[in-house]
Amino acid sequence: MPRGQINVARELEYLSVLDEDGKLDEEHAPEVSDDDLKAMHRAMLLARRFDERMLNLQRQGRIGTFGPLKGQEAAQIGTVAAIGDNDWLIPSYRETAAALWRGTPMSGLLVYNAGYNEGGRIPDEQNDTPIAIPVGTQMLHAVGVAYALKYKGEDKVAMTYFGDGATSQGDFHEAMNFAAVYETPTVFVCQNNQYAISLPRAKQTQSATLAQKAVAYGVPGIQVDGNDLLGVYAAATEAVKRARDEHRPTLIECVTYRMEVHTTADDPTRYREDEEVERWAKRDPIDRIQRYLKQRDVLDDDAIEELESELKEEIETAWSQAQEAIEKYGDDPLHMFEHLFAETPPYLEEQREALAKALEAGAGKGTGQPQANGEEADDEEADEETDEEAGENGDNG
Amino acid sequence: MPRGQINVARELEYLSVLDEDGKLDEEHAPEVSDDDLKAMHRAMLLARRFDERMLNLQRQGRIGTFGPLKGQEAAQIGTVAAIGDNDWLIPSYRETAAALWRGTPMSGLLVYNAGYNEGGRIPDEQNDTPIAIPVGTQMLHAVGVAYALKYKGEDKVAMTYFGDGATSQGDFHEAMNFAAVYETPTVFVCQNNQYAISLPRAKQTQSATLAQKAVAYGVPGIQVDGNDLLGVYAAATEAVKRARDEHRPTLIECVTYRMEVHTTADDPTRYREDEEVERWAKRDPIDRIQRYLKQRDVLDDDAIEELESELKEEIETAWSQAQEAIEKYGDDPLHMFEHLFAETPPYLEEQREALAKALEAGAGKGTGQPQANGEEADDEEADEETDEEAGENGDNG
Amino acid sequence: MAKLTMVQALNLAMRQEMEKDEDVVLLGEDVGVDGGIFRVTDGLLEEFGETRVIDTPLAESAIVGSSLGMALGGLKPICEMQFSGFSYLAFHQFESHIARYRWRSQGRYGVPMVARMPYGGGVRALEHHSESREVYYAHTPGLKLVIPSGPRNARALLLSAIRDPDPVIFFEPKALYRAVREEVPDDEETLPIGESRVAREGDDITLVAYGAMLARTLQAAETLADEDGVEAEVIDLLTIQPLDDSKFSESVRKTGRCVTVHEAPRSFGPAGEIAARLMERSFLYLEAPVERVTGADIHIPYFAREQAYLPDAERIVAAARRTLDF
Amino acid sequence: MAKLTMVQALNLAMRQEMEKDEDVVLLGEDVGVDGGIFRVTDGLLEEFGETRVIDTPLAESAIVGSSLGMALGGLKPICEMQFSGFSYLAFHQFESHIARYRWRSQGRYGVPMVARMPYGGGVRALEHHSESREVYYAHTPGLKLVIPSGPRNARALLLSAIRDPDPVIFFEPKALYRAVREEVPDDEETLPIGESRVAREGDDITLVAYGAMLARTLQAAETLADEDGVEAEVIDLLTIQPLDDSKFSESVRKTGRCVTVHEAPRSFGPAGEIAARLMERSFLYLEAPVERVTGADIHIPYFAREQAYLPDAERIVAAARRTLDF
Ligand SMILES: Cc1ncc(C[n+]2csc(CCOP(=O)(O)OP(=O)(O)O)c2C)c(N)n1
Ligand SMILES: Cc1ncc(C[n+]2csc(CCOP(=O)(O)OP(=O)(O)O)c2C)c(N)n1
Ligand SMILES: [Mg+2]
Ligand SMILES: [Mg+2]
Repeated sequence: MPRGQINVARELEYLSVLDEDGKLDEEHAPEVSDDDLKAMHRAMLLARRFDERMLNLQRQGRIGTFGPLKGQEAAQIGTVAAIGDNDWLIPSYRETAAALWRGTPMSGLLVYNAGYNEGGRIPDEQNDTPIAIPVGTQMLHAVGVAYALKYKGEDKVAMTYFGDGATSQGDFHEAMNFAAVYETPTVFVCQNNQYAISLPRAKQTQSATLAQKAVAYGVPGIQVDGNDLLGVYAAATEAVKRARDEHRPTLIECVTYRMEVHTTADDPTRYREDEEVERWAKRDPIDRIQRYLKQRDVLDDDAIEELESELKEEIETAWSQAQEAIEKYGDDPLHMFEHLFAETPPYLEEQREALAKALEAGAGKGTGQPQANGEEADDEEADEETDEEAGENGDNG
Repeated sequence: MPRGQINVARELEYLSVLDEDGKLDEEHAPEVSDDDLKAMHRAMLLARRFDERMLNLQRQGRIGTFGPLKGQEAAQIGTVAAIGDNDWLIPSYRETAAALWRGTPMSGLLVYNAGYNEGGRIPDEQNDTPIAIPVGTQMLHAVGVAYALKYKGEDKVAMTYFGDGATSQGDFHEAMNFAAVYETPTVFVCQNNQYAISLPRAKQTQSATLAQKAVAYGVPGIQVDGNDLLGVYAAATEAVKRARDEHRPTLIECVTYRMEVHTTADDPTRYREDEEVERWAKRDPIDRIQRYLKQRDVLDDDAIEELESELKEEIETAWSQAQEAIEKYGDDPLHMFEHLFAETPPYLEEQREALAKALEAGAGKGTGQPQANGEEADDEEADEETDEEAGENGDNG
Repeated sequence: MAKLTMVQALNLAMRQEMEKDEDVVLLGEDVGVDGGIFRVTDGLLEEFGETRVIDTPLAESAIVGSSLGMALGGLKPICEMQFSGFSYLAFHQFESHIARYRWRSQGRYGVPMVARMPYGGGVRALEHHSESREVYYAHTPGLKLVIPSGPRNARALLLSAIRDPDPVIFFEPKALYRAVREEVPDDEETLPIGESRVAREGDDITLVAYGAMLARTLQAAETLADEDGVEAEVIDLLTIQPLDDSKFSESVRKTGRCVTVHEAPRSFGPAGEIAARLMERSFLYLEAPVERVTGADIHIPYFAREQAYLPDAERIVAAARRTLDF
Repeated sequence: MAKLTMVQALNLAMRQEMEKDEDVVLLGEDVGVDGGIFRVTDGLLEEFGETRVIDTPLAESAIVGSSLGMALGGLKPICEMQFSGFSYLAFHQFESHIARYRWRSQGRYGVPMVARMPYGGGVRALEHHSESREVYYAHTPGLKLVIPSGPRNARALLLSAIRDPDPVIFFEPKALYRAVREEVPDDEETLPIGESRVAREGDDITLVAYGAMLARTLQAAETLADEDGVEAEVIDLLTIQPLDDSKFSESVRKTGRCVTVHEAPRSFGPAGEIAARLMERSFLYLEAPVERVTGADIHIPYFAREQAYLPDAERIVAAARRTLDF
């Protein structure tokens, strides 16, 4: 046949199990106990409440810029719940739900977001990597980790998270390709939350799905309803098994939605309609699984109410701990010299001492820096102010 | 349907028109006049002979390292012949055939390969970019050029070349994606010559074809027999038309073979069997089109003989011109300061003067540099020498 | 004439030039609908449409590499890196192509593009959002590197950068984006790339700074005047590459003493180059070693501690006093 | 003890450590079947198999980024960039991750990896194959940068680099790959990272060099001795970051005069840092400005002219004489 189609779709699928009307597809439902489902539901709710609390702390100026996860709880918990405690997690910067599931203390996250490096330390028993901010660059680390796991004959997998925007980065391409070529036990989880800051998914790439990018590497790809905990969990469980048993990577696209700002420095009204946000609110992943669990009598309103107050207390305890830590760390600016190298070399000791002296003498308060929105810039229009605030430190995250 | 296949193959095809046994597929044969075919055949033969001559000059130490194209003549001429004089060509470093077709003088290429920057200048009337050595990075330039062409309403396209190895680079991914998103008139030509230096195609990526990488960007992909001039020309003509009329990019994979060394610093016996090379020799693209043209009485042995001597003369004339130029340029080491900026700034003038003085006083001959394979290193085993020569300046290219 | 912030002044430079020159296009992440995450490109999409103000996919190398292509094709692209800390994803395009294209093509192709990027600390941002790595660009032959210090010179230098026939890296001190307002003339105004300026005159010591460090250095000069009766001359570099060494060398010939200031890490930082130039140009006038007030050889800490890391007037004053007492 | 070229010495370092330590793996383009394009990894695939000697797809960022991951997973990867001129495709992995991982994780994860790459001119190679851009790495906090000058110290430093708990960039002067042979002990030998050495003693002037420029500098010292009766002390830096400023500062306290030599472009190059350190450490001893013999602020020309670009003994001698005559 001198001309014909090349067939590549064999391993490219879509999946949805519990749809937004609460209809369950029995055939494709994952095997999962009620207790496990309760745990996942709890984790989703905790993440939501913690997120809300952080937003509120940020608005009070108690912590800095961060990227809320609201709306992505199923995408994160459905995937992270599919790996074991000894497996590896290589996140980007929005995976608060996954981090909490793994055991990262909320207090640590708060300390991190209050601008102290100490908060970035992952507890020793967790095989997680710290928050990675340069978009799309951390998946390569997951490939290397997975290579090492396989090399050492450890029966572990590496799961890595990234967004729809990240799929446009060259490093995404290189990571997928390396994972496929080396046959590493890596699971690639793309949380397609429809936006990369202001850029909608449709302008990020012309491919109809993100999942189909797997075709470029000869690996399986699956697009799953990312607000459907059961669907996500089913897809992730398969992918993890494939990684563990066959050392083959998978690309999972979780179709979800960022219901909040990109980061606390962002103003989404500039680029999306309220109506769209409302439409997605109806597909809220927590509502969906909650309805299902109530339907199945695994949960009821009382249990949820009790859970809510339990979570609230946990969060407030964490914030108290964080505040204590922050107070302590605040006294130690020279901590900035720690941990650059295994052993701090003499030239850095010298620089530390020099800075210590300067700080003692009164330096370190930014003397001479004109203040943002200070005297000279205060003749601003009122309506401009909001914008300026939004743009103050950029939509970083 | 809660689970199913995602169909993406609609625009993914393979193509072959004139097969290695000389069988023509009339249905898919491109429309092309005998004169045009003769011109393409001539260009292929010129490239082959020029390549041989360069190899021979390199072995004599008259020019430096370069990457021969032997075997890839159809892939290059079949594609470049599909664009017009005013279209743009953004090559990598092995596109000698395409460059000659476009009008780049052989003498310029020889001067370049003799180590003089002056040889890199593209004649003013040609919309070609200079040789790009960092693998996989130039396709982005083609996307930008194509954007500009479309922006200015010029009815032109940009064609860019790269190898199988280049498809693993992040920049390939980013270029394909940008081209698709911006709908630029770009034609991506991948010369899959089976190797990236020593790495065989099968280890470069796990995808069954390179063409299918187009699926990731929602653009058409086609895999064509790259030693089949007619097939390549047909695929390229279609892609150029799509670019011109619809502003849509295409990925063309030309399946071909590098019949020579990667570069003159390479020793292919380290990584491939003679038997494989012989097998591909039977698929020689020049033989194939020559047989076909003879069959159709467009060419005969006399005409070919005449052509051969014509080409030989052209090549020798070019070499004479190149030698003259080299002699002239050799007297002007300070030329190195030219063309960094539109206007040479004062600090560079100063540095130029300082160097001029130093050179006058006898500097610039590398005094003090231990000589490679010099006295101290000459107790080498004889059989090691070959390797060392091969490795002398790396397989650069 | 209006009192503008640096954000507004930069916006003005681009708007006016885009009105005049159709070949000027903008591209980058969120530069269109969102108006840039710092709002530097605010309103330009509305005015010039989406073929001229391009919201790109998230890929720095592509933004920079396709900008180069656009320049080859006859446009004058201004691309934005959201933060200089993300420009390294495109570093090979800068080093291996943009800095070399005119040279490689032996004058056939110029690359009249500008790469704008906010740099530096002081806005309580996250990791990668506060670095100063101007040396990477300053050390790369074929690139120019400009760092303004206020709204008015930012506007004038950006305009020059856009019109420059060669590639210009334009570092914007993000700490100054909205910190001050300054009168900026309505009519276009340019400043030559490659010229520093005397920001304050004085005979006793020379202070060299640029970007967000300039204000802190000027404050230090005031303190020295008030408390020590010492008149410092302050040089604002404005362009880092090509480095204008005439003004600070001359100044040191007068003062005999010099302190250089930058946020970038100390070792192999810009102050080293200044020290070397002073050796070469004003050695016999030096009465004391050139002191460096810089970031330490570490990463700038997360925001709670960034002010402790950044040079400030206190440290500059202390260094000046040491130098004066030498 | 055998007389080895630098290529063989580097090979020996890796082979011996791989025999001892299973966690050491190699990866890069053509490092396996081909034995590396300069044959530095020759024979290692045969000895250690393809899970330890990995021929990668063509993607520098992936090589470097996955090396980091391997290090997190408990391995000690040695990755090769085919030429330093292609390492910029991975520059963000170096700057934004490798240099920061221990710090970001607050000590939880170290990155015991080595990135080997040939750098510098002198082998008549093509564009991008002859650059010296050591500053990019030297200026990045969190990275160490080593540049050996001969077979024996190359072997000893590479061994130290492999064992270092932190990431080491290892620049190999490709002009020296096969230029000389030197006795290299069979038994393992290390040299501390961060220590320079006195390569030649002398009292009259200090010459500072490293990598391929060392031999040229030593030759210059011989010429100065023969023709001028001047005894130059030559310092071989060996490590660029952290820069050992003790030996050259001490030397200058003795000689009062100094010339620094590098192939890298002049502006914002390593010599600037050396000048600044000398100001700080030995100002009162300086009898003449520190002269710089360096590459110009241009790209190294194509190979026909590269020797005219590279500093050589003639230029070093001339600079030394100017400094002595100052
Ligand atoms: C390399 C890089 N470029 C730019 C940024 C600034 N930035 C932070 S998040 C973001 C959008 C990311 O979008 P996506 O990958 O979809 O993830 P999401 O934020 O939606 O979770 C951008 C552009 C960055 N952090 N890193
Ligand atoms: C970024 C980069 N990395 C490495 C090299 C060294 N190198 C030159 S050619 C080549 C292989 C390229 O393979 P392919 O893309 O298939 O093109 P081919 O040489 O086969 O035409 C390599 C690794 C380079 N030039 N650029
Ligand atoms: Mg997103
Ligand atoms: Mg190839």
